[in-house]
Amino acid sequence: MTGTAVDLIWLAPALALLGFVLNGTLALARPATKTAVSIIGVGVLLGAFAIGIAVFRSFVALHTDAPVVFQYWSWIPVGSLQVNVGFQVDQLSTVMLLVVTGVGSLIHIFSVGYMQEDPGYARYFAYLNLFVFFMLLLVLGSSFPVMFVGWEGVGLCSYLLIGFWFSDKVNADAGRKAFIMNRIGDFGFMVAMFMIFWSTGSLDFGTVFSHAPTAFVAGGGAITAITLFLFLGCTGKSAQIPLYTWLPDAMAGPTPVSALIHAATMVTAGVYLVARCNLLFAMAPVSGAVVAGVGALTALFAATIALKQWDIKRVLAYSTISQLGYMFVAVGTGGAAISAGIFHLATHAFFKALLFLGSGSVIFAMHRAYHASHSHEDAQDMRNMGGLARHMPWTTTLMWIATLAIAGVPPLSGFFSKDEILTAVFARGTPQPAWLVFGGLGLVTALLTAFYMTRLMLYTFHGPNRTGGEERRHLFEAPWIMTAPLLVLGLLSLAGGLLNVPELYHGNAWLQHWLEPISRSSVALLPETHLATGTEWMLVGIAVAVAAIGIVGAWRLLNLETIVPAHSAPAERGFARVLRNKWYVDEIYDALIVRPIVWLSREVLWKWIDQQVIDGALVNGAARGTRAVGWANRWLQTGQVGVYVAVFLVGVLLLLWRAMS
Amino acid sequence: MTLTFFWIFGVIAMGSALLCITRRNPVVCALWLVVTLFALAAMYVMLDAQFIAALQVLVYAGAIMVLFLFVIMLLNLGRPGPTDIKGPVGLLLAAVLAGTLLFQLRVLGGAQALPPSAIQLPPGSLAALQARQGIVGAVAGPLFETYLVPFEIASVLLLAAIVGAVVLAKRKL
Amino acid sequence: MLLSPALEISAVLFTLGVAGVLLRRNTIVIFMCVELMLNAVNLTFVALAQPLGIGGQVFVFFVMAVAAAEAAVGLAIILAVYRHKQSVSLQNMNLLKD
Amino acid sequence: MYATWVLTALLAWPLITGAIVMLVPSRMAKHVALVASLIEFGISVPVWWTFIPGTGMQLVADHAWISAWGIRYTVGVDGISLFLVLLTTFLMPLSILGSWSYIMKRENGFYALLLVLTTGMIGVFVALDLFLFYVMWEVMLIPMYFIIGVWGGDNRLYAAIKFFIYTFFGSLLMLVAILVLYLHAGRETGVYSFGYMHLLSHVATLGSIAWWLFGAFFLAFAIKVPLFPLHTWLPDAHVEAPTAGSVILAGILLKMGTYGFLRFALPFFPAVALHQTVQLIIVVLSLIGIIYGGLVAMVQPDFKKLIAYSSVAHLGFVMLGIWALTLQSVQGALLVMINHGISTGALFFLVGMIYERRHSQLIEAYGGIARVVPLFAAILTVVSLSSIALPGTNGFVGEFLVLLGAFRTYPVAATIATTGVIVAAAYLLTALQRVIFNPLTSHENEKLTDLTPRELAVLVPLLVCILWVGVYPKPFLRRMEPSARALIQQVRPGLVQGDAP
Repeated sequence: MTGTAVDLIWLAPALALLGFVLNGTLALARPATKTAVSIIGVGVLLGAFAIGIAVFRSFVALHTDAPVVFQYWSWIPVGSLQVNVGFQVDQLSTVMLLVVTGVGSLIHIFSVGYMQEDPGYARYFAYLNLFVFFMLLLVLGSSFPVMFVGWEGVGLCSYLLIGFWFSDKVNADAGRKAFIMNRIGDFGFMVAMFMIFWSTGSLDFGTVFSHAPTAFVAGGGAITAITLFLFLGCTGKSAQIPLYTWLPDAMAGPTPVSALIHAATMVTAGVYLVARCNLLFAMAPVSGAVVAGVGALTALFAATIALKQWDIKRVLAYSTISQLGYMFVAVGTGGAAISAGIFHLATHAFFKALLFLGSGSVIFAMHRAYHASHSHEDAQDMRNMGGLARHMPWTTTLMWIATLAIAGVPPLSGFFSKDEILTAVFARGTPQPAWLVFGGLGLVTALLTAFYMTRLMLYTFHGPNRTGGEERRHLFEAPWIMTAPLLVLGLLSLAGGLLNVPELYHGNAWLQHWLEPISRSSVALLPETHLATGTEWMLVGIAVAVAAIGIVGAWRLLNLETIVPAHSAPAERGFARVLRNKWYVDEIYDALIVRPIVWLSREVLWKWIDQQVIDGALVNGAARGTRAVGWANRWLQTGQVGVYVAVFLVGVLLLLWRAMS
Repeated sequence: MTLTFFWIFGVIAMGSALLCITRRNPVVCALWLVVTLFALAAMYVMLDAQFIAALQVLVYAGAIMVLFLFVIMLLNLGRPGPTDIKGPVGLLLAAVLAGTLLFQLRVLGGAQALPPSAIQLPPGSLAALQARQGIVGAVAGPLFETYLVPFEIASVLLLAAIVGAVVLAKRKL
Repeated sequence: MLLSPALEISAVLFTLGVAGVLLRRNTIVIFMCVELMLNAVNLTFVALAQPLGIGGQVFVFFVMAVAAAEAAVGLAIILAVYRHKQSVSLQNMNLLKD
Repeated sequence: MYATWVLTALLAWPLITGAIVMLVPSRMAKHVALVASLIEFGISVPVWWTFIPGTGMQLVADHAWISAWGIRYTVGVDGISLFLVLLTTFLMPLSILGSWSYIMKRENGFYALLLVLTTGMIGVFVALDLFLFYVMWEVMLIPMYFIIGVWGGDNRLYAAIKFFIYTFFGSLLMLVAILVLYLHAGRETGVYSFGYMHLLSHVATLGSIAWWLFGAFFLAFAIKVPLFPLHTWLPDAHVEAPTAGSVILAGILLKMGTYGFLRFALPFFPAVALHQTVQLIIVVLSLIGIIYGGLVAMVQPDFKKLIAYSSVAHLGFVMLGIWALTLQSVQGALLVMINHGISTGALFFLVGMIYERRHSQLIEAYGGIARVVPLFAAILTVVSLSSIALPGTNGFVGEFLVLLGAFRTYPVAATIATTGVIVAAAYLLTALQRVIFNPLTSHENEKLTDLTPRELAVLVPLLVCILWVGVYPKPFLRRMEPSARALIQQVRPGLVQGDAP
């Protein structure tokens, strides 16, 4: 208890939960309600955001480095395991709190317009509120188990929202795939929790981190195993190699969901986790390298796939995976780079949410147009779009801002955050050359990012229009309730860099200083790194050049006149086809893992072991054996009473015989 | 003197019993059995059981055997059936088993099977009892005192048997 | 003393009854053989009543009651069976088989 | 006062009312049975407060029964059996209410058997005299046999006989073992008694015969659990049993196996149970149960069979938790037992309810029905999530404790068992998707009606429990802890792993 607004922290998730309960009840009882649902759904989020701001301000005013921990009730008390339901307010969680409730509010508002016509309106908002509840639990939880509640809870909401239009098998499949992939990650999280508990005797963040230096040998097997298992959890939740394949499929959900869950908040939970446990990762250099390496590889790999996707949301999905990879490179680097990762997390939340919502506007418009002409073309395929800038000027402008931001064009937000990461990574390259490779991969990714994002913008908004003439007359800008959040996000994408203007530009690097208490203990464990100012400027130059090459290259190389609508487009050939088919990773997983397991389960375990060996040979075999013995003894039962009498008499005689002797 | 008569009746009983089990015709069998029962009644008299002897004649030789004959005649089984007696194998089996049984009974029922003389009543005490209480009274005494409950149960049993016999034998109730 | 001869005779009569049961197929005759066995036992009871007290005779009384009941029910069963099968031969009574 | 008669009342009341149910007109049977079971539940509720968390048996009643053989009527509860008794009384009214329109023939008999079954089940959990325990063990077997065999599905006789013979096979061996224990303790002391404490205090001198006795107990309980490879009666029994039968079978009967291990097999034969080889065998079998049960569940076409195999997996967790013998794992195992009763019970109710409407329990008969029956779909989703141990629901707390505790004793096994959560998600979510999501293809499903108030009355108490145990399990854990600690100390004297310093 601090006696300030910080104490109100519990209200934020409680409001979201209240929204879920009310909207959920409405969804079951009066599915047609819309106004009340909108008011509740958006209202609780705005309320949570307001609380977030109040908490943040009060926390700043406290001027404390130590986290403020609230314990509400004893959840799982068994022996030495004492898990409380508690929240932790510190520098990291407040930033996450603001990002989640702020971006969440905007996306809720956008959804009011986007989902207006949907029959599952109330259900949608119920899920969305529930998601925010779990997300807040995730970022505010003061112990691993509480965080895990949020961790799995957001996965659940993701599952429900991806399969929101469940009448389509593809959507339902995608939801299930997301959940199961996430569960693979959760397996890692759980095992890591067990190891942490038995090593440090607690699962509270505070206790674990204060005991960690004594409980573990830095660089030892235990801490490495723990961090690797934790990172397995992250690869599931944050869609990294090898568990990333669910995220592109997750685009089956409504677009605002993709913006909120699959771009801005949930998928960054892994980054948050690594940042939260930065001390542990700092104690396990191998794990740090693995995190950074996997992040760098994922960033590049996903970017290559994004090059050849036609579905506007899939491009953004792979872009998200790629950017998440960036963040992992940062948090894997550890130390001060944590703040770079969180910085990129925040700016990415702004511009990627903007991109998704913008694409949502586009899809919304395309849908209405196709609806008006009773066409069944794919409203998300960029080959069917083109020249939309004339019809949707606001959306076009705002999405260009986001595109330039993600490409890293100065002075937009993405430039600062990306540059910060690259600087930190290259700085680590001096003591550990592996990081030079990661940085290089990051630069290549930056080039590809600029390229495919420009490609997306060009195909969607520029060039000749490829919708039919009938549809063209129905293409309009989305209503203000959808464009207004876009505007706010556009502003944030433009100016988000102000959060953390590095000292290089004589900024005050506010976020970096703000997050210092979080990473303080791990900085000491990491090698000293320093980059000369000249080198830093050179890096900035290279990054800007790379972005420029990407954008200009796309402008020059892509021929907008030769694109044909999706239904008549020829199949790709050669390497393009491999990229188009996502390196066939889904197919490989299916052939190597899914199918063998299903086959093993059905044919071997069930039909053979269970039904034939155990049930057939052993159980029913015993029954058959008994019956055979009975059959063999049947001749004794002649049914002739005379024989029975004789046998009976023999028995009597035998008894008498015994009596005689 | 008594012993001689006892043996005479014993031989009659055994002989007619043998005839009873070997005659083909059921009516003949039944009549030979009646002879056995009469001979037994005579032996009961010599064993100081005059009342039982009377019952034997009345109940067994009279009632029960008449019942048998009735049934035989009712079912018209007065002629010997072709398969009524088993063949040589059956005969052999019966002879062997019965012979063994007889041997065992004789061994078991020999002198050592008799109650020790210490608990035996002095000879003639039964007759003395009958003289004191009367022939019927000597049996009735314990029957209605010591064995009252079994006696009642026996009556219930007979009642049940009557009902059961009626139910079974009647074509339609 | 008549005890020993009575027991001898009783044993023979009982054995004859058993032999009869084994030898015959006619259920009525088998029944009669059972009665013969009962009587053989009765003889033992009566004979042993002399040295051991009047209780033996009382027992014979009960045996007779049971025999009467048995005869009534047994013969009724035979009647019922005959009505069903038109035979009283044991050979035909093999429903116990499967 | 209440403490002395409550357990006896819990045992006698269902028997008495069972007899009454046989006598009333058949349209009244279910009403009478429901009221009887509610009263039974009412009798049992104060136990929650009367029970004082602590070691030793409470609410004990002890009377001579067959004194010639030292058989006594001794009943009592501790933190281990308390919740199983309450679970039984809690599930019975729900089962009766859930059979309301499912059972259409010979209603008197059905409800009377359910009540007799209650006596048997509670008897197993409270008996502190091994003879009484054995009698109750058989008492609960017979009604279940008839419930499956008379009111079951098409292949009910096969399933009922399989269930009966499987269980009976084990329980007879157990009887022999009980008699050996009885004679052994009798020879040692001259006092012949079946009393639990009496027998327990003389097991140390058993010598090598303990191996045989443990084997007999193990077989009896392992069949009931069921432990792989003794599990094949379960899918058949579940598929054929009527809803109430499945609920009770999964909810309570399976717990008797694990309860038996906790109450008898472990404390009686600690040396055998903790022998390296035995540990290895049981842990491996539990793991096989977890993974194998899950994988086989994944490919089941029949929803009830799927749940049955998922039970094999859940009970695998319980066995692992018991054998790990840490404070967390044992309490987790106890909690999983309760959770499984609640969640799987609810799942069977739901399947039963949809079966009543559509007369099929094949998964492929459904699809997309969330649009037609949203309430049903919502509840099925919540229950499924609880079954796959989503945090915030009851399932998580139990499995988390088991795995966390087991990690101390068997790190590798616990890690492998943790993959069970992945498999669980795979099979249950796949089934969920194929039932309530996907396109609505069948015309018959378009006319399905949503849950009635009566059906909600069955499900809502279960949902409340799911969330209660998920969010605030402390009242449960607090009552279990002393007994769990005592058990562990008895089996493995010394420091209890995972205890607070």
